[in-house]
Amino acid sequence: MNGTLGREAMSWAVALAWIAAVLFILMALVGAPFGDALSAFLQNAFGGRRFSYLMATLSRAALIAGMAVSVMLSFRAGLFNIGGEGQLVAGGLVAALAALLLPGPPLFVLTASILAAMLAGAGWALLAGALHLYVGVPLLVGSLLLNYPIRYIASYLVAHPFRDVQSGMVQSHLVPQATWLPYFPGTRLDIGILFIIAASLFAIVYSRATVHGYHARMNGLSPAFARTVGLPVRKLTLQTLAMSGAIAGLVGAIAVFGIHHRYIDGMLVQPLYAWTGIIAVLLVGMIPWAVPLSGLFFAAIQTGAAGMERSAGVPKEIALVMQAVIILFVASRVSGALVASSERKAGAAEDA
Amino acid sequence: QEDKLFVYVSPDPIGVNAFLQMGRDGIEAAGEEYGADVRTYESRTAADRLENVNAAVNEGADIVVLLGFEFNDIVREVAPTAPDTEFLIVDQCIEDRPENVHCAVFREYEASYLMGVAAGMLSESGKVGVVGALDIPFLHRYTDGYAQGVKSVAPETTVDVRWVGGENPFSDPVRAKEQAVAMHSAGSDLIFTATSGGDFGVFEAAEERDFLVFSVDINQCPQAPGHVVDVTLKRVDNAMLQAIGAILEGEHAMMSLGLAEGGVSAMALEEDQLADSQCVVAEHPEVVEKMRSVAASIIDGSLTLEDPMFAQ
Amino acid sequence: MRASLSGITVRFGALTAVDNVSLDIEPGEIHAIVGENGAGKTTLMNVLFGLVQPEAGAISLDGKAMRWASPQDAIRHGLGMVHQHFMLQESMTVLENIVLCAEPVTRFGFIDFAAARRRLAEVAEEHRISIALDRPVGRLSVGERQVVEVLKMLYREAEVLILDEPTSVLTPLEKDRLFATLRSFRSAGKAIVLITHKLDEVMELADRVSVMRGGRLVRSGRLSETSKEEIARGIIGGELPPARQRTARTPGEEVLSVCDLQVSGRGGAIGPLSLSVRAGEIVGIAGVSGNGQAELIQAVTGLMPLLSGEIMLCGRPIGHLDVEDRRRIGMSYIPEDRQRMGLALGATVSENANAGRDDRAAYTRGPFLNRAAMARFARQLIERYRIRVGGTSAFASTMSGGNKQKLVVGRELARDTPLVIAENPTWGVDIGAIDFIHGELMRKRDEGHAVLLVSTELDEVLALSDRILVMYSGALAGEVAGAEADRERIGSMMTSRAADALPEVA
Amino acid sequence: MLDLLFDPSFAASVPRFVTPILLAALGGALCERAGVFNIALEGFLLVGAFAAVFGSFFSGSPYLGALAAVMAGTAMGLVFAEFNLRRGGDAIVVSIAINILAAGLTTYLLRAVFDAMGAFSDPAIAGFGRVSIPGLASLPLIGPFLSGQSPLFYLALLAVPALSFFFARHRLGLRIRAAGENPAALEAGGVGRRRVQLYALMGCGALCGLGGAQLSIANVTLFVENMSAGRGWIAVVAVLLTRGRPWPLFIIAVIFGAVDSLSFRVQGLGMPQQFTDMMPYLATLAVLVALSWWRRGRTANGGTL
Ligand SMILES: Nc1ncnc2c1ncn2[C@@H]1O[C@H](COP(=O)(O)OP(=O)(O)OP(=O)(O)O)[C@@H](O)[C@H]1O
Ligand SMILES: Nc1ncnc2c1ncn2[C@@H]1O[C@H](COP(=O)(O)OP(=O)(O)OP(=O)(O)O)[C@@H](O)[C@H]1O
Ligand SMILES: [Mg+2]
Ligand SMILES: [Mg+2]
Repeated sequence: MNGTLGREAMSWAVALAWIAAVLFILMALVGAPFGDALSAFLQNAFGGRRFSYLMATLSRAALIAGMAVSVMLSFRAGLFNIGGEGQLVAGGLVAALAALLLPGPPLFVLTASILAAMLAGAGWALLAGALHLYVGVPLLVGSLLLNYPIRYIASYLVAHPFRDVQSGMVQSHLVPQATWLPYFPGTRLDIGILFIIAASLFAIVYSRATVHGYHARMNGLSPAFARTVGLPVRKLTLQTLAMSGAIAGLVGAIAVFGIHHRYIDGMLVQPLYAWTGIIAVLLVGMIPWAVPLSGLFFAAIQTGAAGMERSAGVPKEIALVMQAVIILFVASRVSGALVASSERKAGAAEDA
Repeated sequence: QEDKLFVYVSPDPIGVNAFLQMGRDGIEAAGEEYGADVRTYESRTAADRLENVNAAVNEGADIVVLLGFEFNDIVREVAPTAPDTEFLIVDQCIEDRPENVHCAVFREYEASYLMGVAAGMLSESGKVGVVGALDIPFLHRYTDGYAQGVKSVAPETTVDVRWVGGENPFSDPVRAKEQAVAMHSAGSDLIFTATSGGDFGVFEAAEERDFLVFSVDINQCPQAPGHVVDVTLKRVDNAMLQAIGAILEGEHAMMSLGLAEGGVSAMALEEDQLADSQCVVAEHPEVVEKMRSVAASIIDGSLTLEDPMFAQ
Repeated sequence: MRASLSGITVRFGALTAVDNVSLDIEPGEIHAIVGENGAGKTTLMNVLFGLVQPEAGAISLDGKAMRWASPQDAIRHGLGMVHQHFMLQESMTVLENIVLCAEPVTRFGFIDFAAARRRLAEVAEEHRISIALDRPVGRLSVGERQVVEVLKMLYREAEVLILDEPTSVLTPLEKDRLFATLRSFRSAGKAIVLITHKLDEVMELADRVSVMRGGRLVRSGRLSETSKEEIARGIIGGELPPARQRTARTPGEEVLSVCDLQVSGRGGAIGPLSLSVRAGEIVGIAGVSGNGQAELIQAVTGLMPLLSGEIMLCGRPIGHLDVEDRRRIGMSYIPEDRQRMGLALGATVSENANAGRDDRAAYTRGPFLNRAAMARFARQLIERYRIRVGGTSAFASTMSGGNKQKLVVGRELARDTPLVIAENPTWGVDIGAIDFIHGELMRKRDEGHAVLLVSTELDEVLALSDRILVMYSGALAGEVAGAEADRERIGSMMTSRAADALPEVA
Repeated sequence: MLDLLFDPSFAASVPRFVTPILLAALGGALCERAGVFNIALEGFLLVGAFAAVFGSFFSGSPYLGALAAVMAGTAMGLVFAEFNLRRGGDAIVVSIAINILAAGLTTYLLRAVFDAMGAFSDPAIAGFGRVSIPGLASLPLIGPFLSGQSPLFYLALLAVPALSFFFARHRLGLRIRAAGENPAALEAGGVGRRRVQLYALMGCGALCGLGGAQLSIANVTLFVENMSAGRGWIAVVAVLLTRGRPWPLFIIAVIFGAVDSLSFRVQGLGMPQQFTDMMPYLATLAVLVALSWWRRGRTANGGTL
């Protein structure tokens, strides 16, 4: 027992040494001091005056973890839904438009818009599910392809009919200020992260302790088995996709009400929230409780790297390379990822 | 160690974007001039921009220079909470500015209008084109300004407006080139390109298929000698230097820079540089003449142009 | 070539799968290895073939010590293995499958298929095997696939042949053909290892027999020096239970009735066919696999849509219902393919045991799972069916085949439904477990349940059924009462015409 | 209207769109068939594009540029193999990391080697000229599409039947298919799955490298940051769609290229850019739906035969 633990620790150490070596070489090439860069990295991921950088990390982590949780629900059910980006955009777009169009008291508008966003996300996921179940377009392909139309539809809507003309940008008008999510007192972190924590708790409990989650996972492990023992496979598929899409939609709504207060073209696509969510899930082999932490890890890497670029004079391309190297070495260290890929293989075969 | 800190936050990666590069030149010149440390933070996404501005405030910047219209919301949010920091937005302004927010905007459409005038005069096919990176309001300052210029001298000439689009609109020379080729095939003999990283592709198309182009921001005529008629010039560095000076004097600066202020220009208007510019327009004195006279009437106010950015 | 194993020990974690086993495999002999599920037979052979590295022990060929880094080494030295689960590429043709990993190539690595055909023609001629080389394996019957596996070994000129339970999926006719081939190999001087659970086959074919139990070799010797009873005692480690007495019983009302059923099958439509199963009887369906049994069962269980006809369960039409509803009305199903349909191998024993239960309240609390109740139920099954497994939270993938089967049978029979459908329920299961599963099915019948048994194992159908239906080419070829049935008659009903159903296999 | 769509440059432009996608997708097909879930084609293409400019700039020959691209692409394949096959990292995670790595590394090298930011254009970069093959132009209908393209286009065209033949008749092709379909059987035959997958990844890298070369030294002669601009993802979609079969892949790549090229022309008719950008994806979905209906119709008929 001790032996395996020791070996595990050893191989982690080796991986970390590798990462350090690669980064050291890259930094030596541009003459940036390694130590400064490292401390800048940590400082910018977690520090700052009144922890302002930590707040930035948390704000980013909320969105990444939210997407990771959304993806996890699908993946655990064997549904290779990589259309999180489209569902996120659908949610963000609908949240902004609903808040602009709905009359009524702010709390009502906020609640209704968030619900509408979740519905939109769920709807977009269900579209991929319906293509998969009823038309025979494999989920993997269908969900990926559906990312593009919604992105351009959103872009068109905020570029033409709903454009904030005064701003000169491709963006919608600001949503009413009364609907903005408040900041935690004394910080610049909005309370959107509470929604994500709630969604994560829901997902953890759902995956580990509910009958529906159990059935969905059986379906994910072996669809043929699930069919044979009489689980409602289609219903499970659609319900799981809807849940997954609804959480993505929620993340979109939080980006709107918490951070940008409007829909800006590209605001949900360019930061690669959905893709980062996918790697966050795969990194920890879909273990539910670890998924939000993995999201936090990636957020820290990204804010840290951005900060390192700002303050240690390490050019941004090094920051990119650094991110890639860390992901490569860490990902290959995590054994759970193997499980993930074999499950995916089974899922992909089922798509045939 | 200097006692002041200026931070320049770009809205996008600087890369080859001449406009953003000039911003960096400007901040460096200002740092030199006024004895300040300067830093440049590049952003990639909407979230990065917010983070970078917060970081600048957090690092105790005295002046934060924001280039581009992408920063309006952010400034509106952050400026009131950071009374010790002055914000300078270049290229855009917000309403009801707080005391610590300053602006410098350009009227690029005036220069683009001049390109249009030249195109209208030089076109033989009766059809000219313009390609922008992405159909966003800001780029209409180029495309619409150009189109208006064309119409002013050749009402019959049609203007083909197209966009690069795709996954990476601001640096996709392959699509930009393809778009230029398509427009040329559809009959346009002069094409104005405002495609950022895609401009190279348009120049290549011009050389291969032998047509004429206009471009933006800095003198790009040497990129494709004999094919670039003229370029619009945008003096971001000057503007920044002036505005920072004004802020340091305690002004609540709001500058609008067009042809009259020397904020924008065209090679044809630069008498001392035109001859060595390698721009095709130098071989057409009558065009240069006309452009200068139109410019003069814009400067003296007898010709007023509307900002196309706010057109629906 | 003579292969020797000496002092082989293999451990998986705390479990000693093979415990200090020494064995000689002589050329010109067929050496049968028998033993309970999980006795370590497969593991031992995997060691010989280089798939598993032993913790201790040595391998030698013709007296020369060998070490395998991978099966490639073993293959190069003349070993060949037919694995229990086919190692074939379904989308490839027979020829491609045979040459794969031993391709004859021309200059740039392109495969010389013509040369391969010539070689195969010789081999096939020598051992009188033939098969259409250009058909995709995915469209072959299991018997034909077995032929492909055997040809693969021959093509590689294997001198030591290992066959892990090769007959468990074969029809009598196919089995006879395989045995003829194996005899021909024996006369050609090859050394052959045959793992099987069927003692009749051992008696029929083997020259030498080794018995394993709990990882140890309990006895090994010439077949002529032992008897069937003695081998059986060795396997079980005690006395065989007495043969079961069938109690006479008048069947009750109709539980399942199938009327003019038509479904689409692989080679065309199946049916129309009609049958009924009454309470308190076992109806056996015999037939060569691939004659529509699978489609029939899938239609009845709801896994496949009907083209036409109606199915009644407990007096209710169920043709339009989904699997869940049919099961709730009163149907349990032991599927043939336990790896894919019977179990989710990546889930735990407990999760597998509780899937598809109707008495939801017993293992849930509202929308939540009651993990303790689930484990309790799984533990009951483990005890009752004597399943050898690490515990309720072990993964299903770590169980041996026989134990997997017991788990499926246990789960389905625990549901206590009026109708039980069992498809090859003792596939690959040891004699102790076979007896146990048969006993359970009989008990169900005696308790008044209706049992529909589909088996390619004629002996099994004969031993259990009150009535026997024979399927051929998508239709019922005849019906025989269980008491009057005799092997020859049914065998000829399903095989005489079956021969022309498989024209490719000579 | 129609003549506006089908102006003469349309025919000539389709192959330019098709070639990089097709080459990348053929590379992806190798991986797909070998059971490697490689969605890093975007990164492979980008590295190829950079290496092509690098090679061409220093050697003055587009062919050596293409060779450099092949080598760089192969190297990326090796990196993928190291982390996915040897260290056991999840293929998607490795893919995404490699895409990021490619973006970072090319930009960094652009700065380090050429001292250029964002883009590098120089007369010393030798581009592929157009090859005219006698007789090709006069072919009816397809003539205008085929004539006067870069050599890489003809290479890509040849690669389609070549890959098809490779899968059917070559030892490695057969093993690649086995590695993708039933790797356990391959292992039981004594051939390591990983080794086969490694070769597939190297081949994929090489083909993507050529695709990148088409982008940077055939379609244009310059390098711009991120100039693959999503084409690798389109190739990924094409591969998933066709499960890595060369001929269907060719058809999908042509549809993609043609619709993409067409979408430029449609912009000329005044359709908003967002909608023209959507066209290739919608066209693909439409093809998919049609295909599945056609398949369903066929099996329904087959069932009653
Ligand atoms: N890779 C493994 N990891 C853990 N346990 C294993 C592994 N392989 C085999 N076992 C265990 O070792 C024991 C021997 O297995 P083996 O497959 O050799 O039995 P067998 O005699 O072939 O049984 P069967 O008749 O069911 O085929 C079983 O208890 C099995 O669960
Ligand atoms: N990687 C593994 N991890 C855990 N258990 C394994 C592994 N590989 C094989 N086993 C187990 O080892 C045993 C030997 O596998 P084998 O191929 O003989 O199948 P089997 O289950 O014994 O089939 P059957 O009983 O039908 O012959 C099985 O119990 C199998 O589940
Ligand atoms: Mg076994
Ligand atoms: Mg076995």
